[in-house]
Amino acid sequence: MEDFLPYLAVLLPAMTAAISTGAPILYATLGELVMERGGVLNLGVEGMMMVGALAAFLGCYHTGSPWFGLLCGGFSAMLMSMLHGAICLIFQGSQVVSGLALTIFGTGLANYLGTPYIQMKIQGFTALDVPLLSSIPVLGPIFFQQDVLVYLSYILPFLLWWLLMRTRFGLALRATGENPAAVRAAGISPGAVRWAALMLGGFLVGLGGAYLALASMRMWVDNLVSGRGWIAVALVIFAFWRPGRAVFGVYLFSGITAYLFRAQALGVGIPTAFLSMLPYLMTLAVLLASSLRGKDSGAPADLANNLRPED
Amino acid sequence: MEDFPLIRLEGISKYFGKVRANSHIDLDIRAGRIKALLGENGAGKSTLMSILAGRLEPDTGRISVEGQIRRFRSPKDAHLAGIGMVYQHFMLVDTMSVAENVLLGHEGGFMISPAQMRERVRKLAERYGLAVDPTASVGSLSMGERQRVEILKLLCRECRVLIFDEPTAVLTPVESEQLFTAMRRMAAQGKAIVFISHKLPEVLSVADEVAILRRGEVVDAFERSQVPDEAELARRMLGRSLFKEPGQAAFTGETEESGQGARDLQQVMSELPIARIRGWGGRAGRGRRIAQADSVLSLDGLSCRGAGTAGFSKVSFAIAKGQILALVGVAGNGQKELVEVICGLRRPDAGSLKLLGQDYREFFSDLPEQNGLGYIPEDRRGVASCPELSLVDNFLLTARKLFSHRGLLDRKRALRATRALIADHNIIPGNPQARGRELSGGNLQKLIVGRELLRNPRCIVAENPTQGLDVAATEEVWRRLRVARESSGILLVTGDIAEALALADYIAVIYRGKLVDLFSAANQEKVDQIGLMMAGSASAD
Amino acid sequence: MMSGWRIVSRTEPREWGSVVIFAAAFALSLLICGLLLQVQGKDGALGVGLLLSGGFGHLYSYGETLLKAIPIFLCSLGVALCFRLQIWNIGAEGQYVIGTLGGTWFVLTFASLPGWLLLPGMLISAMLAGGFWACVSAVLRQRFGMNEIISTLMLNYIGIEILKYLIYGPWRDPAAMNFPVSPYFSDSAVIAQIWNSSFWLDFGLSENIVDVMAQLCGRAHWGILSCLIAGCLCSFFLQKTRLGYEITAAGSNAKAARFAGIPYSRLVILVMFICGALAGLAGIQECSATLERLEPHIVVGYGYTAVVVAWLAKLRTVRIAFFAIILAGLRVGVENVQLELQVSNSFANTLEGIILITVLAGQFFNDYSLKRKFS
Amino acid sequence: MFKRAMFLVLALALSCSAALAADAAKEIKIGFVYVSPVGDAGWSYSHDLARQELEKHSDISTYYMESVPEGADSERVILSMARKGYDLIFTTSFGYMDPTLKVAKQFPKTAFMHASGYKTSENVGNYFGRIYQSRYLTGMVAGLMTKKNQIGYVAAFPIPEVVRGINAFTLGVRAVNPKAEVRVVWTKTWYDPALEKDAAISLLDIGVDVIAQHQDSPGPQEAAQDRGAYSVGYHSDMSRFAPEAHLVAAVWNWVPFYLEAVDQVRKGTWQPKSDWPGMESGIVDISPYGKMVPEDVRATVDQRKQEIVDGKYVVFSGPINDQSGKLRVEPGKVLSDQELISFDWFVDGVVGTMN
Repeated sequence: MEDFLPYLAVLLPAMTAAISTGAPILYATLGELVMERGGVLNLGVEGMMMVGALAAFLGCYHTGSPWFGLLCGGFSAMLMSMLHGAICLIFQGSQVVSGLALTIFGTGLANYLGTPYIQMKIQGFTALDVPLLSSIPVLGPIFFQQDVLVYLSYILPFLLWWLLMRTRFGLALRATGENPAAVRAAGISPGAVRWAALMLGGFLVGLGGAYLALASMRMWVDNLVSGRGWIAVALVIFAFWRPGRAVFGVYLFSGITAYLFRAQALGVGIPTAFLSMLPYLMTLAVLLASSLRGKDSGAPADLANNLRPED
Repeated sequence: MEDFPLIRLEGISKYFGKVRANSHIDLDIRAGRIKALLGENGAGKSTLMSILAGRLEPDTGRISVEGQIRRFRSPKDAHLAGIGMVYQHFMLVDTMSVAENVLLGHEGGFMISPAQMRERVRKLAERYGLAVDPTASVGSLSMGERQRVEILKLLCRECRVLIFDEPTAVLTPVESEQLFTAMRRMAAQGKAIVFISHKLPEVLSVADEVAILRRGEVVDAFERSQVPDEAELARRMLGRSLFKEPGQAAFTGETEESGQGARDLQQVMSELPIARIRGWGGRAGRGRRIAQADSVLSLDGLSCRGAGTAGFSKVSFAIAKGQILALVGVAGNGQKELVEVICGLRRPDAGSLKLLGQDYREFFSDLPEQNGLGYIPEDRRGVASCPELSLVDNFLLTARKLFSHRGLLDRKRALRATRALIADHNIIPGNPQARGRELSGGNLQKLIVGRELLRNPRCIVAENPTQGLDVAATEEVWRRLRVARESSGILLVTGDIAEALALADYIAVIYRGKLVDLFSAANQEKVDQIGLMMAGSASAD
Repeated sequence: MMSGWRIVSRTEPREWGSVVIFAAAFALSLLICGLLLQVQGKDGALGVGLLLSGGFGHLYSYGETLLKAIPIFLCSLGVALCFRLQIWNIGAEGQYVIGTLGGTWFVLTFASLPGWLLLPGMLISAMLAGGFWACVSAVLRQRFGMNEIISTLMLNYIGIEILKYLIYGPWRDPAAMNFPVSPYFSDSAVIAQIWNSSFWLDFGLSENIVDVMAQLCGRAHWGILSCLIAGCLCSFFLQKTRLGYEITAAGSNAKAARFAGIPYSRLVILVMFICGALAGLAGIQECSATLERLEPHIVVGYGYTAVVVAWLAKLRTVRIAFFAIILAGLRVGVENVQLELQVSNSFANTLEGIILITVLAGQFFNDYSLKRKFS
Repeated sequence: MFKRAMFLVLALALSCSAALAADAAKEIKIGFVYVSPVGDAGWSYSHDLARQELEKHSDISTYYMESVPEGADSERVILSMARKGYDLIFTTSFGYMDPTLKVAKQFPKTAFMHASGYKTSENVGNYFGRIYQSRYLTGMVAGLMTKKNQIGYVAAFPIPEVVRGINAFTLGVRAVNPKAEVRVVWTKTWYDPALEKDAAISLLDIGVDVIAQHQDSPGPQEAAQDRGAYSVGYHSDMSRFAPEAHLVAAVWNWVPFYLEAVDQVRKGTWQPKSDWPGMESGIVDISPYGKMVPEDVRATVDQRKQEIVDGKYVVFSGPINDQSGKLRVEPGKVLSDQELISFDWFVDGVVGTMN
């Protein structure tokens, strides 16, 4: 441990890796963020990502077009999300347990239907450098020698912010998360808004799953998501429901994980259990810090409450 | 135009389960006129207006706008027909700005620019003289300002019919006047105004037409000009006359101390183990030693910074047994914090607070179950009760310690006590297993008052105890308080001057967390200035 | 939402209707699963049959089902208590793990103690450990206003990492060839199985009765007793005691609780502690009764199942027992399907998910009824 | 009179047992318990290949259960297999050891075989293959092919089996390339393809040019392929995942072993024992070389392979130093099986920690 140079040296590759390993989580986090901003808590992200991943794989496998696969991923997860909607918005089921059910169901279904395809390869998205930007000394390799979906994930947060803050839909969405009664009184159906939020959010989550299948692995393997969905759920709370902070949270998380592997590879003498504990401890620490600074968590006031069907 | 009313309701009926809210109601609403809808709690005013505003669909009957029959499936349909409602509980998003709230749901392009929104709202506000800062977040506004936001929302949609549900409940006299002027201005510009109210004076002052509802039916409708004075209006409203001299109960009979319910209640309470230890009954002195002390509540230079709000500073007054002190002020001037401090829900920063002669730390360290402190909060549904729980459980909320022995809860007795209480206050529905949210505001308040007075508190804090209650319920609550005064001192926090005058021996006016003045209710020229004091223009002496 | 129909909240809940609804939803989900099997060219009807017979069909099914229901029930009981107070504790998993560690620590440190001390000591230290782990989230919530969903979730991960560290590090048993397992618990720390054949044989019971009973009880252990006790205590606590009432009231309206002088924070910490304690108890029992030592494999997601069960049961104790057994039975039964039809294990999750979804949606008809609109 | 009765009974008993024996001869039922899905290219897959071979025999019927969690659940699975009257049950993960023994006690007539453990009983044998021999050889290939003398090893869990593999691999590397180092990263997973791929990438980032792995997923192979590095497979020939990267793999071939076991059970000659066959029995081997492996390398490795098969060369023979350079095995000494089974230290040349 006496010379730190190698530990500094791996920072760059660690960041590069963080960007690409963070991308799927980023998609999922932003998706969940949209839904929760609309007042719907969806703990089914894990399952939705699984289904999205499988659909993306199948779409790409049968047509050979990764873009088609991407759409399949998005829309299949949107369907899952609408199932959640059916349970919570129509049948008044608990959002918490419905989400858990969705996770169990989605994971199971994807693995079940995917069994015949295990470890078949596809021509997914591969890294392509952005002409000029990629040649920027330090940042180039980190940010601009990635695949297309990563570049999309750069734009997405800004798009989302614009949607939430600068459009009529965003206005209604935020209001629905805070006070559906006010929205209904304003002549908008909060139910409809929540459906929209679920569909949009679901689609994004699906893209997250699709990324794992199309860009990370470029083949089908079961349990592809293995816990990343849950990380996304946690990160939304971590992000205080703001897209900007979500980006920060995602890259912080994936950055730590990526760096720890490299530290291990360099032979750092700390038990790996502690290293792998670190991201979770960090999450808690950051939350603690912000709550100590008396920050309001910014949770939507009506999160996880169902709309009463009568009146 | 004249032959066609802007809105015509014909044979509207609405049932909730077996409960009849409206039956065969006919009503005309004309442009340029202000119509007052008068009636007791549960008379069906709010239901009727919710139907008109499209929140509820009638079981039978039809609504026609300028002659064509319309069916409102949602508030949106009503909006399209130009009908909007200012609800009693504001339909605002606290975390968003005024401009955002106003433009929420307003038709327009997909994109929005904050700058334009602000500009629009500012113009609108100027046009109708409803001053409010478009950039402020609603959570930081006073009740009066919030109401203006609500009105702006409707005006922004070019509503032709504006419905106000008890608009003055939360306003200062000054703000109320401003509201009335705004109403008249809007009427003058051809809008139709409907407003629901209990307060006879304001009905007389602002309305052009009056319609009276009782038990879901329109029992009377007439021109304002036809009623000379309040007494007459009250007679028409209640079908019986109402005396307004403070100090003496209006109606007796249906609820008396000697009623069967009351006796049952005494019976149950006297059986409680705790009663055996301390002896039940209002007879002061049988309880804890401190019950001897004559000073019930005394504040000296008490200060507390509120969370987010201003809080209050250097408040001093004292209440002795047998006195009622009315703390008059507009909502949000520090009363809430003051009450919370007095009731031990919040720690003061400075000054001394004595309850029943004890320092508050000592007092709250072991709170006497009987002959101690009684608190009647303003927010019945949000704070004083659990809407989802049964009446028994709601009854137990503060009485639970009386009915528990060595940590075990005696539900049987609690049930009997609740039954008795319900009978004593003739609360409807009478089923003790009914859920809290099934009760109307008035009945819920009866339950709460009964529950709080049950322990014969020596110190009572009542926050706007009659807000939103009809005249009968109001009189009932007042009567109970007057009876309670015999054995205790009462701090009455209210925004309603009439209430203060009806009950209080002393009146203190609070503004921006400071006591503006403290004087005897008999002091006439001070009394006349209360309105001004509440609005901050303090009389310097 | 549904034009032409009006959704009306039921004033009085269904009694037997709810059973019918559950049965219908259950049947529907089984139908769907049958179809799913057909998709992969298996006999759906047969599959469903195998599923049910596997879980509830044979004599020996019950013992197994019960065995699996024990931890689910205990965790769910605690979780339900938290939910009653509107505390979204999804950390039963981590509390289960840490509880197990606490118990194991006691057993490994005081292995020499006599049985009548060792066993209770193990259980108690497990409950304390689990309880304190839960209290971390409770304190974070009450003191720093940190959202309990995220803190419990994070603490789940952290707890599991701690387990890994201990089992791969300090607690690794050299006698076990350095495999990641703790030393065996001393016999007095092992929770016995309910049916002790040899004892009853000596007692003079006839061969075949003993055999039948042995099949019936299977591996079910005395932990079942703790379930009964915990269940009874819990419902008594909620219905008969003042604290129980305060929890219900505070859960129904926190503001009212504050107004009524109910010590909300203390209640939060209390319920979280109880939940953690129960989860810990579940963990150590699973560990001591079935594995007889600490292995990394004690973590199988009972904590999350508990959340689902608590919700399906609407937080009612008896229903929790019912659903715990149902879910356990399904998990046992689905193995039968896998074995006989040779389907992949992911079928188990799919099945469970579908059942949850249908039952959840079905509960709608318990609380609401559809009425035709007339105009 | 009494005697006759006795004879009768005896005769009955005999005929019954004879009948039973006949049944057994007719068809033999075999159960397999896998810890992971058979679809993966890993451990369970290698067993399932053998199972499918057995299934081809008309008189053998096989059943398997995949992804059986170790611990309490596995006992139930084994139990239900035993209840269904299978004659021979293979439990193929370390975590199944105690459950297998427990169940075996209740079903003395059934034969159980537990892989990768160390306990036996009246009707439980344990077995494993000396895969470390293959590891050693693949290590030699890696050592000869690396240019940067930095080799990455993506390892699952720090248990003796994995440690043994790493050590053998490293000895192989050092045998042909004393300057080379083997860097170990623990994933604490048997099967999380994306994560294991990331782990491999992180090794590549710090400058290794050959990736070896001990997981069931092809994730690390993928990584090597993407980065144009070399990779060494495990369990089965993984070349299909990384055609350009895959140098060679240490592979299992359970078929002969399982056939023999079944045969013994059929004949009734099966005996529970600790069986740890090596390369000579063909149970472990190395896959065909990748096309990028030059002739001379193949030659040296093949030669050493032959020595191992002939028993002329023993992998863990002294002198062996550990990481700290301390001499652990005297020259001329070899590590006993006991020591191999409970390996908990790294040989010299490994960079990494034990947990």
